[in-house]
Parts: sequence; structure tokens; C-alpha cells
Amino acid sequence: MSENLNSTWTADEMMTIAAARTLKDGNTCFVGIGIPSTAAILAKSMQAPNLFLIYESGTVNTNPQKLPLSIGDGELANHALTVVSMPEIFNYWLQSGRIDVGFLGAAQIDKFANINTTFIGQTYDSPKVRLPGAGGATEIAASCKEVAIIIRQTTRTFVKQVDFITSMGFGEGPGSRAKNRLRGGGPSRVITDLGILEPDPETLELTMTYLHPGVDIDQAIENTGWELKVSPNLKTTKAPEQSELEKVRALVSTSDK
Amino acid sequence: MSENLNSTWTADEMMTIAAARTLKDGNTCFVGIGIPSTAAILAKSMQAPNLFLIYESGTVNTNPQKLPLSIGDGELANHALTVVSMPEIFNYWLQSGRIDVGFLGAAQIDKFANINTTFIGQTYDSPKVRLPGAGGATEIAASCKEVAIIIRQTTRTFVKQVDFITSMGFGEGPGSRAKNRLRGGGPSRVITDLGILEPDPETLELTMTYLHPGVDIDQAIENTGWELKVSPNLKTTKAPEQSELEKVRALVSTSDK
Amino acid sequence: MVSKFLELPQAIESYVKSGDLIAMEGFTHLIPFAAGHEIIRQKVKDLTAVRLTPDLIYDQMIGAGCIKKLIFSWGGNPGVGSLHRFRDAYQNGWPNKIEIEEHTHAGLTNRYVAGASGIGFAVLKGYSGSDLGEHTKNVSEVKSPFSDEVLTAVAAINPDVTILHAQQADKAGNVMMWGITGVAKEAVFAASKVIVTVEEVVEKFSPKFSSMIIPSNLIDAISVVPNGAWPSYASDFYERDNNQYIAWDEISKEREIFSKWLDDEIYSKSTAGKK
Amino acid sequence: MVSKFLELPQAIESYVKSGDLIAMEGFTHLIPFAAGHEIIRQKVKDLTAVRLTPDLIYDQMIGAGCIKKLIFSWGGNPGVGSLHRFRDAYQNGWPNKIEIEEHTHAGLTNRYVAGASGIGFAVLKGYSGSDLGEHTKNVSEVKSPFSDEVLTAVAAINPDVTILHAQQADKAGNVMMWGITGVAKEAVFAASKVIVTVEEVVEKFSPKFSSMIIPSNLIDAISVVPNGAWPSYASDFYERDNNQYIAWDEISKEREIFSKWLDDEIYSKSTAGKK
Repeated sequence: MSENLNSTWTADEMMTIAAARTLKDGNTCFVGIGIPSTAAILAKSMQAPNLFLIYESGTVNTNPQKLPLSIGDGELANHALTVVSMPEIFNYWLQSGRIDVGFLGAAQIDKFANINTTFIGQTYDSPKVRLPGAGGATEIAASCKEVAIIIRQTTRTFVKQVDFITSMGFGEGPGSRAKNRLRGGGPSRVITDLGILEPDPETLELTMTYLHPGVDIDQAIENTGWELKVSPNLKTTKAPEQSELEKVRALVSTSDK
Repeated sequence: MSENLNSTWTADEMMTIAAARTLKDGNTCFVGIGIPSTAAILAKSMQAPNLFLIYESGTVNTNPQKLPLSIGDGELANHALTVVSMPEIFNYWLQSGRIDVGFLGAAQIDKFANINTTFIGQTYDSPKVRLPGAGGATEIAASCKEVAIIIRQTTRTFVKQVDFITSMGFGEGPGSRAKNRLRGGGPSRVITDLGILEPDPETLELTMTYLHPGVDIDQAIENTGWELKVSPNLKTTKAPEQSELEKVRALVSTSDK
Repeated sequence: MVSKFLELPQAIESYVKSGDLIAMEGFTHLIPFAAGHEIIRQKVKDLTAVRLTPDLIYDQMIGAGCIKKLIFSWGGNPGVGSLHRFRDAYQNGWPNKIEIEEHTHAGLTNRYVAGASGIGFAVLKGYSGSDLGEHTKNVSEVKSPFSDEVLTAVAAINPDVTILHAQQADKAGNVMMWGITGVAKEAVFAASKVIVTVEEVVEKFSPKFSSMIIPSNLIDAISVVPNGAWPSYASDFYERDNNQYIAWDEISKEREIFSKWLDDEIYSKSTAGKK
Repeated sequence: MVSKFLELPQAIESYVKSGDLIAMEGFTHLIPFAAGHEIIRQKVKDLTAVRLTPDLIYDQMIGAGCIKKLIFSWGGNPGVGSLHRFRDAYQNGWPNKIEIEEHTHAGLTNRYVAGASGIGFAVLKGYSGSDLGEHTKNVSEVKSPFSDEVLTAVAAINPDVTILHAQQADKAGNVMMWGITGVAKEAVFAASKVIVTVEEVVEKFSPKFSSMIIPSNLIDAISVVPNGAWPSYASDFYERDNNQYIAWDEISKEREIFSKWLDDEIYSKSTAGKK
């Protein structure tokens, strides 16, 4: 993790705050565990108090008061409007296309925002590193109206070709999602510790549209395993406000870990 | 309804008691409304206190204290172990083949115990009498390990050919159920106000195996719209015991109607 | 309270249009009668109306001329007998001819399941051996890609609007129902718009057996209508008014008596459940 | 109490056989650890073990040599990292080579749904765009008989035995669980035999939010095992012992340390949850 020496916040804090800011109040958000969950819970204490959080464990409209360690944490169940079965979560809530935003992490991502959470290495049968696998991610990536991905930007994570497509972003570019009969709109942004990438409206290739304060574009290029496209209108993310930093720190401090 | 003048019970009481006696303690029974329901509830006060009653409305292991007027009566819900959704009832409980006995009524029945509850008349589009239709019956008849049918025996109900097969018994005879991919064993008995019919083990044609006390075989033959097969071992149903009569009368007197 | 709390006439006017595919569910329990009466009052027409058990509510709406097509799986007056207005419309075309599409409960239930799941069809073992398949649209077969198994397929149903009655809403616009819920959950998820009438609004739900919460973001309008399910029942609020179901047999048998009932009990009254 | 109340060793001995297809469900919550440990103790072998999230319970059973094939959809130590015993078995064949069959949560969930429904497959929109389909058995496609729609089909899964942990049983042998229930209901209906361990036996259930009752006739054996889900949690009884999940990372990393843990914590102890 890179540390921004010129600022009073960590890169992870910036990433989490930037991700939280993208969530609209009143939206439904299907949340993956880890930083996506931290960002989504943070958003509820910021601009999106009525963000409707759903986790694959079946917790519906949950308002956790501390960070869950896992997707099925008691904290999520105890503060949920209701808890439903997993068939209901996957078939009625997710597959039906009614979720606004899916919020995912990843181990690897490529320029079309295809995601790998299955293995690192050459072959499925003899992986170098075996990762947990799909969980809910494949169908979250397929079905939500849009998908946001949170991932630290390094040449290990931002790769020319993912070793395995666990969850499709834009496949090989325009047309791939339709060909694969994916219901949702696909990735709308990738939030990293260096900035934000958005798909080019025409090519769908991830394009750096924001750099976080104190990050320069060479840093982003160096940490990307493909020839990074940069927006001609490259902007700087608004620096974290003191209140945002207080909220993210308070939240992270609740973690049991 | 025929009245048995030589006895101290009505033909309907005899039919209900005879039906109730066929239910085994501990079995699961998927119950249709009307006399099947009366008989099933009666059985719980007789030899089958642990009879596990399920109604299509979703009430599971219900112990109604009075006769429900309809299949979704509050009485059934209030005295149920649990109430579940109809997808669960039809897909998980019924379709899976785990119900021991389906208990059905009918407007018409033929010699292969095919049941009509859809219409009386020549054509579906211009019926003489339109009946309620299938409800749960088609799949109850298809999926339960066995099916018992309760119906008053007259030439209007016991017909050479049903005007419409709502729920298949044995179709056109041996092989029909397999051809139609029906999971359950099909009708095991038909209990009427005159006696009991069971399918011949080889031809599967309904055969009169019991006559209720005071009924003679000519009466059964006259009230059957096809050439009635009679078992060579035709027996007489055991007359209702006083306790059985008391129970059925107490139960019927609870009806709101 | 959030803005989705509307008076019933406004809820119906906002979300029910002539020509809609409408689902009004509630299996014996929690039948949204008050909403049905308001639809009659607003003279909504040409509805394709789906419901497992048409019951009195659709018999009344058919008699009032709201419905052009009925999709159902058991069409009687439960515990009493026939639905005379349905039969008069179907057999004699009064007040208008209606088309029917008839299913089994298992089949129609799974049409809702497919609709709720956002896919075009569901698979089941159903209709087999019945003559019903020949007369019913939206039922077909699929072969298993894994074996020789052949299953029944039913097409998804996705109502333009689903209307339910429930016991309680909270102030955030979530709804809780308990007791027999039938296909309520599936009818909600399958629909584009959802209207719920409720007995009461509470500060906070308390746990109940066999209960189900419908989150507010699935609901477009909530109307507080005490007794809104009468003459059906609302568990823990009131019992089924069986006498009304019996009386309906007489009221509905003749067009004249029915028309007078319509004038006296519906057109000349405003919304709200009875009493 | 009815005769299906058995001591855990007797329940496992009676209903779990080497070579079985076994499902032990519980999504983070109510994971039947005590039952898993008893299976290890009884040296059951060659299980095909299905579970959405193998978690520590299957990592332990894999390390102990109980499992020959794992069917799963997310294989990690939740909140911590990797499952080292699973990786060692899969990548290095210790203590035995294991085969894997990998799904998505949505796909495996629907395999249970099909199994519970007594049909050979379920349909969904799933796996599309993922490389997973190429490597995973029991996933295929079906074309709609109503339109051009093509859906994913997953084959039913029907365990020989499903094992769950729940909060309560009543004396009649019904079980109640609440909080996150995941695919518990489907795993019960899909199975031939069902064993449930419970925290306690009560006279009468009281209503809970998001609760589910499993009727006694779906259950073959109930064992009263307080803390039987430890180190996972049982809502309203105890919280997840996150330190144990973290400690597992160290315990499971090396074969020697794991083997010692197996001796000390499993083989040399008798049944029952911790503490």
C-alpha cells in the first residue's frame, strides 16, 4: 500500500472516501466484503444515509454500527430490516436487475474491468496462488445496473490479462456483455488508492479520470500493467474533508480485528 | 346424498369416518378442502393424532380445532406449526415427492380414477357448468405417494368418461402415469357414501372392495356410470363406533357455516 | 411519514391504468377488497387480472366491467360455490366478454416465481396428465441438458401493478405481513409497481411467527385502510366474514341485484374498508 | 422427547457413511463445527462435501482426510485469508488429493433449490461471462420454449445427508433457527437424511424476526450440543470467535502444527462444543 507522505491521510483512507462519495442516497447497493463494505457503510454516514445495503448472506437494508469482519457477520443481521434466504437474495433481488450498484473488490483487473478472484498462475488445475473464487461476484457483476470496483493499483493487480475471468466487466470490449447476455450495465468506475478510472464511452477501456491529491500521473502509469489511457480532462479528487476522515477512522476503529 | 334408513348415522358420516380410518398415524397428508379436510381432521382425533396435515395455502402441520370453511382459513394458520409460502408448498413439499397421501374431492371420476373439477358439458369454451378448476389438485394427484379420493357415488359423479381430466388418476390404465411422468403412485382408494373402491392391481380399474353397512351391491352398481367391477372378496365396512360418530358430529358442529 | 403514503383513491389513480396487467393477491387471507372497490369506483377498464383464486374481489370487478381477461387457477367462492359474475361474463358476455387463461396453483405460482426472478420461465413438474395443458397458454416443456428428464416450463408473469393488503406499515414505509402470505412476495418482486393497503402504521415492528417484511423500496404507494381486506380476514385484526361470502351467492346470482349492490355499496360510498 | 434426539456420536454414526455426499451448511452463522469434529473423530472417509463456503469446518475435515471431493462457491477463511489445508490437499495431495467442483453462490444456491424441488435442474442467469463455466460440471444451458432467451441450467444437488446447527428444538423434534439462514431450508429439503445440532431444547418456540421452523418430519436426528457452532456464531447465544478464525491461519499453515491440533483438540476430546 502506498502512503501519501504529503498528506494527513493514508491512500487507503482516500480510496475508501472516494468510493463512498460515489454512492447515491436512496440507491440499493449490493456489497462485497472488505473495503467495498467499509466504503458503503461510510457512505451512509456521509451523503447517503438512506443507502440500501444488501449483502449476499441475506441481510437486507442493514445499518451496521461497526465494520463486519465477514459477509455473514452477526452485526449485519442484527441491524438489518430483514434477513432473507440466499435463493431470495440471488434470484429475486440480484438476478431480477433491481440493484442499482454492485460494489466489488478484486485480486486482478484488466483494462476492460474484467475481474479475477479465482487464482493467480498459469492453469486452473495447478494455480500458483489459489484465491477464494466467485462467491456472489460473478452475478453481481452481471446483474447490477452498474458496478463499482475498489482495488489498490499496482502492476500485480492492474494486469494486461487477468489469469482467469471470474466476473466479467466489458469482456473484450463493446458487444461482449450483450453477447454474454449480461443484464446490467457493467463497471461504471474503478476506485484505487491512486485515483479513479472510468470506461471510455466508446471503447469501454478503463481511462484514468481522477488522480487523488498528491498522486501524479506517472505514478498511475507505472502502477498499471497495460498502457494506461488517461482522460484529456484528468481531474484531481477533492481532498478528504476532516469530517470524512473522522468518520472513516471511527468506522475502521470499530473493526474487531 | 343417500340416507341410510337402517342406521343411526348418515351416509356422509359413514363416508367421512371410513375415509378418516384410512389415514396412518405419522403420515404426511396434503388435504383438499371439504370432506377430505373433515376426514383428515377427524383422523387426528382417532387413530392418527400425529397425522401431519398440509394445505396448499401454506399451513404446515396444522391442528385445527374447528372445521375450516376454506383452504386458507385463519383456523388453519393459527394452529399450524408454521406457515410457508406457496412456492415452498408446491415446489419443496409437494413436487419433491415427500407427501405420503393426497386427499382430494372431485365432481366427476371415471373408472381409472381420473378426476374432473373443471367443467361439466361438451366443450371447455362453452361449458354447461363451470367448476372452480384445478387449484392444487393436478399436482397433488401427480406427486403424492398415494392419493385418496372422497366423492359421493351417483351416476352424475361416477361417469363412463369425465368431461375433462383435471387431475390424472391412472389415465387409460397401466403405463399412463409413467408416460405422463407422474412421480406419485396414484389413487389407492376412492371412498364414497356407499363403500370403498380400490384399483385392481393389474388393470388398475377401480373395483368395489367394501360396502358400507346397509348398502347392497346393486345400489353401488346402479349409482355407477360404468360397468362396475366388484371384488370377489367384497367386504363390509366396519360400522361407525359410537365414539367415531361423536367425534365427527362434534367436528361438523364447529363449522361456521 | 415518507411521501409514498397516499390516500387510496390517489394511490389507485396514480398507479393503476386501464389496460394494465394487474395482480391482486392474498390467499383467502388479506385480500385487498378496498383497493378492488376503489378500482371499480374509478371505472378502470380492460384489465388483464391475474390471481390464483379470483374470489369475490375479481367477481365484483368482473361484474363491474373492469376486467377483459382473467388469469387464474381456482375460480370459486371458497366454501360456498360458484362465482356467478365470472360465469355470466365468461358464458354470456355480461357486462363484457372475458377471456380466460387457466392454470394449476403450482403452475401459476411458478409463473410468479419466474417473474420475480427476472427470467422468462420457470421449470416444474406440473400439468402432466391433465387436459388443462391443451387449453392454457404459457405452458410448455423443456428437456434437461443433463439427462432425459423433461420438465414443464411456465412463462414468467410480470404484472404492471401488484396490489396487496397487509397488517402493518412502519413510518419508513416498510410493510409487515404474517399468517398465510401465499404468493405475496413473488407478486411484489414480479411487478413494476406495488400498492399496499395496511391496517395500521406502527412505530416499530415486533416479531411474529411466519412473518414477512416487504422493504419500502419495493413499494410505490401505501394506503392506510383499516378493514381493507374485509370480508376476507387479517390475522390478529379480524376474522373472515363468512356471512358475506354466503350472502354474495345471492347478491351475485342476478344481474339486477348485483347492479343494485354495485350502486349502493360501491359507487355511492367512498373508499375505506367496512365499519 | 421423541426418539430422534440422539447423542451426537450416535447421530453421526447412524446417518453419515464414508463415501456419502454430505452438505454442512450455515453461512458464517450456525456452522455445525461440533458435528464436523465428530465426523473427523469417527474417521469417516471419501466424502463428497458440498458447502457454499468451505470455511474452517471443511478445511479441518480436509486436513483430517475425510473429504475426497469439494463442491463449493467461495473457499476462503472469511475476513482472514486462505484455507491452507484445502490448498495443501488440492495443490499437493496432502493428506489425500481432492477433486474440486467450483460454482458461483447463485449457481450452487440454485443447485440446492432444484434438489429441494425434486427436479433435475434449475434455471437462472448465471456464470455468464465467467471462465468458471469451462471448468465446472453440472452447469449447462437451456433455451426458452417461449422466446429466444437462453438461460443457464444447473443440475440439482441431493445430499445423502445434510447437517445443520440451529438455535432451538422443541420436545416434538421441530427446530427453529433465526438470523442468517442462507440455504439451510434448501439443504434440508434436498437431502435424504438430516441431522441438526441445537443449542437448547425449549418447551415452546417464541416468535423471532427472520426465523424459520424445520418440521420434525424432515429431520432424522437432533443432538443437543451447546456451543455446537463455535467458533462461528449462534445469533442470540454467542458471537463469532474471530480470534479463533485468525488463529486458524497459523494452526493450519503447517502440517505438523495442524496434526498436533487434530490430536489435541479433536481426537483426544469427546464431542460437544467448546467451553
